[in-house]
Amino acid sequence: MKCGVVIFPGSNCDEDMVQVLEAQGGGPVERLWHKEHDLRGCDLVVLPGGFSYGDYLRSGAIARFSPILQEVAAHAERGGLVLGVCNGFQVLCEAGLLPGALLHNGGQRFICRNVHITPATKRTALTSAIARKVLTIPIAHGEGRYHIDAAGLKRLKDGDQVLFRYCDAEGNVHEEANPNGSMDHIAGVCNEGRNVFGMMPHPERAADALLGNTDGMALFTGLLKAVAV
Amino acid sequence: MATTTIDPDTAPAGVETARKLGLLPEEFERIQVILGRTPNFNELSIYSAMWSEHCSYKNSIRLLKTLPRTGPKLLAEAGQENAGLVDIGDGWACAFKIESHNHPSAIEPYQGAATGVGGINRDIFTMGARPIAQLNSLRFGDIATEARSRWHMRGVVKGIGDYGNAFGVPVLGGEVYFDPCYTTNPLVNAMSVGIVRTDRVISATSHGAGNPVFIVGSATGKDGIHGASFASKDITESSMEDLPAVQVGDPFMEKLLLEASLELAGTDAIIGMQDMGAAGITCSTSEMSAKGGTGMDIHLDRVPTRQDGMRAWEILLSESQERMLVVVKKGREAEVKAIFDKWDLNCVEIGTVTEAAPMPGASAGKGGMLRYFMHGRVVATMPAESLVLGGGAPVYERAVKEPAYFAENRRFNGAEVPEPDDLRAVAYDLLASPNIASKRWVYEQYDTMVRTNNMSTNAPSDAGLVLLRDTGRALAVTVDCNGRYVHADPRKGTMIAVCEAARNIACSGGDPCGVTNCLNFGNPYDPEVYWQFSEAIAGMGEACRALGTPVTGGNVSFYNQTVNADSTVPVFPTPTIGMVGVLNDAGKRMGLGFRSKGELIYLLGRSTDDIACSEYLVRHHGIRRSPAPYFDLEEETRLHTMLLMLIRSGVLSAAHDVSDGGLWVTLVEMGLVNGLGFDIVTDS
Amino acid sequence: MKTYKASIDVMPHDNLLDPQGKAVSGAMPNLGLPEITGVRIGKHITLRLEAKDRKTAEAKVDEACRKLLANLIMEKYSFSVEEQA
Amino acid sequence: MKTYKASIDVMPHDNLLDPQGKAVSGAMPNLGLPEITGVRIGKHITLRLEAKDRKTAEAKVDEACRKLLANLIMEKYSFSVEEQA
Repeated sequence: MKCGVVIFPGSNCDEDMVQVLEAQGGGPVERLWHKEHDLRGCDLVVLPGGFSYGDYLRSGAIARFSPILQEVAAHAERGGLVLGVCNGFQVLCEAGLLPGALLHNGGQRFICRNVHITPATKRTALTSAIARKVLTIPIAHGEGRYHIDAAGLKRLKDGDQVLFRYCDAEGNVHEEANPNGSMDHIAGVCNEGRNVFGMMPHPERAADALLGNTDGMALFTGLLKAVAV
Repeated sequence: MATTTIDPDTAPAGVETARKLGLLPEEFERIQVILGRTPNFNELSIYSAMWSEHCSYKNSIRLLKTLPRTGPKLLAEAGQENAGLVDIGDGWACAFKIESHNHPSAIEPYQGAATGVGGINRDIFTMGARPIAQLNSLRFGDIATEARSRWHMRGVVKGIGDYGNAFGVPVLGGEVYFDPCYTTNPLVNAMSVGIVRTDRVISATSHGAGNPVFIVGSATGKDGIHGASFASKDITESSMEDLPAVQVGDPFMEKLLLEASLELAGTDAIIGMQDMGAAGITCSTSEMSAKGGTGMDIHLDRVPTRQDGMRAWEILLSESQERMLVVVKKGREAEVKAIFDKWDLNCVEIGTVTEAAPMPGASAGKGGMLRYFMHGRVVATMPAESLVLGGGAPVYERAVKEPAYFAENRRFNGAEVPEPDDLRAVAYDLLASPNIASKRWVYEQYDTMVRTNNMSTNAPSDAGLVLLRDTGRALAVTVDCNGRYVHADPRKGTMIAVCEAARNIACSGGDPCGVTNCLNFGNPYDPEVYWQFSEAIAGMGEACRALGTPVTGGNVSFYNQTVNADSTVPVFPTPTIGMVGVLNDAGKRMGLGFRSKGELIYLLGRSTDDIACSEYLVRHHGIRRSPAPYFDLEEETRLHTMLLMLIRSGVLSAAHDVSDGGLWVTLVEMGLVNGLGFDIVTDS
Repeated sequence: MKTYKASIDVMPHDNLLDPQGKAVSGAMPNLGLPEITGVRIGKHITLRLEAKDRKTAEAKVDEACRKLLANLIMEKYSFSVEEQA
Repeated sequence: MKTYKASIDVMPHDNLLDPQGKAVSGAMPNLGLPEITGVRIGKHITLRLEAKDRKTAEAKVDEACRKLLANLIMEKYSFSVEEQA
């Protein structure tokens, strides 16, 4: 059972992800350099947060053409587990490994604060170990407004592929609890094969008692359990 | 040096050209003595850049030297390295510094602030330290009435956010103040804090004749060379046309440069490294050479340029962003090149280190000669030492004169101020004052959580708390200054600024260990401004000595003022204090929020019936002339010691510094964290 | 091989909400220009390329747009190509 | 009054560093399009306006550019105005 974290030029949450995966027993974690063509046998590949290629043109647009992405796509094709967080989610959408796109936030400003999200499905590795209805997880993005056309949204809902929605402290999903104007308040989705996951909130930033928030641990517990089997 | 060329830049230049470049006639004569001949235009523009206020500190260094600059924990004396360096235990050192980008931000707020963040972070990682926290101290005009101030604020905050967020270092603290005096001249002070193993520090030095000199990072363009361009002989409409009005920051390039520099710091393949700030190549080549006592031959035509046909002095003075100068050990070039190739960065050899040899026929400065070549021909040469602060750069004494307002302030009598009838309304109005209200709109545009080391995210504390993961320790960081107090009484106001920073660190459980300062003042040639400056430095020295926190370095920014038709009005004298403290046990940190019903509230320190300089006095009564508030340095130091003792004994559940808005605002802030109220019994 | 210069416009799909455009439209009255409405903001991209003829140049620019410069889920693109003297 | 449609291009000054354009240029080889260079990226803005004639329309668009749409310190602008049927 092996985990790897991809490092693009401009990624800046890569070490945070390595540290949390190792703390949760997923180590030692491979650091996968964007210029290489080798996932070194990793079962779980994580695309971390950050500003790959400076987020220039569109977040994730350029990273998609890194050599390593071809291997990630093949890994996903074979049913291997892939998690994209924030910039990682943007890259997976640009690469077509996940449906939809991430647009500039409705308020035209970068937002970094805790938000509440509620799992919308139990049937994925990522959400399988979540006991609570509401999780407090930080977001930090400028292009996090999820967009998909009507037909795509229907397919997502029919396929039970929405992972999380933004909500208030009690778990109610509505406009005021939606920080960036995402369609259907979506904070994360998975693919039809249910092995590729993308989410804008940062679970790795809510996985340390010393920092006062461990709501994100359950996501890693679920993932690592699925990878171990 | 006989010159037969028709190149105007290497023909002898006169005192008139020197004056256009901002050099005084007596400075021109000094240069002639140093060189033993008349300087050419290239050489004059080099001296004008290196002897500018910004690089030479010529009107401030004499006073700065009176500050306490040594201490048991100091690993590098102030001014020696690019940033202050303090030993924080377990074989780790903390590099930290604060700098200003006020004038560029007044013209183009977004890029001015962004390039300020870029510059201060390079000062940290050029020493091999990884930046782990950023702070900023901002001042604008009255955003309620001034559209211009709103424009400044929106651009500055977005610029700091966009650059810092992409660069990936969390913002751990800061302050924002508003006063009409900053309307046309906002203050944008950026601070960065980094950590490095004590045995892995890179020094900004150069030695070893024959060692190759490299320029790494961005290409060089005609950025920031306005001064010299106006004075050049062949100034034309088109030459002015292609001068970028402003510099553009590239946080993506900075992140690559950071990672490449830290990989380089992991090897022992280099002699020294320095980032390129003001006066770019000129400053880095001369300062590193002077520090090592050696010379350099630099071939300017090998520097990768962004615009074609750049002249020697344009390359020498360019302030293009995201570039470093590296002196590599002979034979280790391939290893260094591989690192920069990995990160897709320029890494070009542009010269070599030369032996120290004094220049014949001149008052030979010690150390080596700088020789700058263009296509094999020497276009400028001078002793490195003659250019630098602490070397040949001039040092001036300025006149002081106590301003009339200082005495007038004393006539203020608090007792005469009528007590408002509706105190409740005043109290709520204070909470809405921009100087006191929540700064959420600002800091939520910054990534405050990247690197998962911010301990204050879910438990706010007076100072930002940075977890040092593998040591179980933490750093407390803060930036503080109340410009209104310093304007009222520069000496006492600056003491208060230093002590407020120390109080914020103590309230968070930290031991203050070092100070960096950003001295934002008006025109040093105005005796009343220089009186403010010298009084402020005196107050800072007194407070730092009392608290045992040496000044490890910083930045001076003069000419912060509003120029009207008939008068020039300086901004409030604003000596922003950046302070770092250490918590040996991260678990012993202290937050500022009430935690549970029934907790007892204590007020430590002496309370006096004193509303001088308060936000209430200025906002509600519109009285802008009053002395600085009550302050006693001796009481203050005892208060800090007691506070830390209480925190470490585990009897406290929260601690918060009483500052702007007084006790009322402090209690409200403590209640807001966990939605708790408070009952206060007064003796009246 | 010849040198061509391409000018490309990448705009959000017409049916897509454009908050930036809406915000700028909203600001027009305070500028004293209430008669300006329906502002939509996208990208203007210029680039140079080497190609043996115009047709190849246009094909290359189209490929660059489809692959990178535009995200077809949310954007449409148009371009013109001129030979550079 | 007539209805006009304006197309505006706002680009960084030529002498100014364009980090975004540089990064996109750098990516072209990864797309298999190394022959594309010198990418520069700015804004393309479209809007509608009411004006009594073309000359007034053009003056209004120019005013909008100078006041809001372009930051004249960093950017240059050009535009075309068409009458809308």
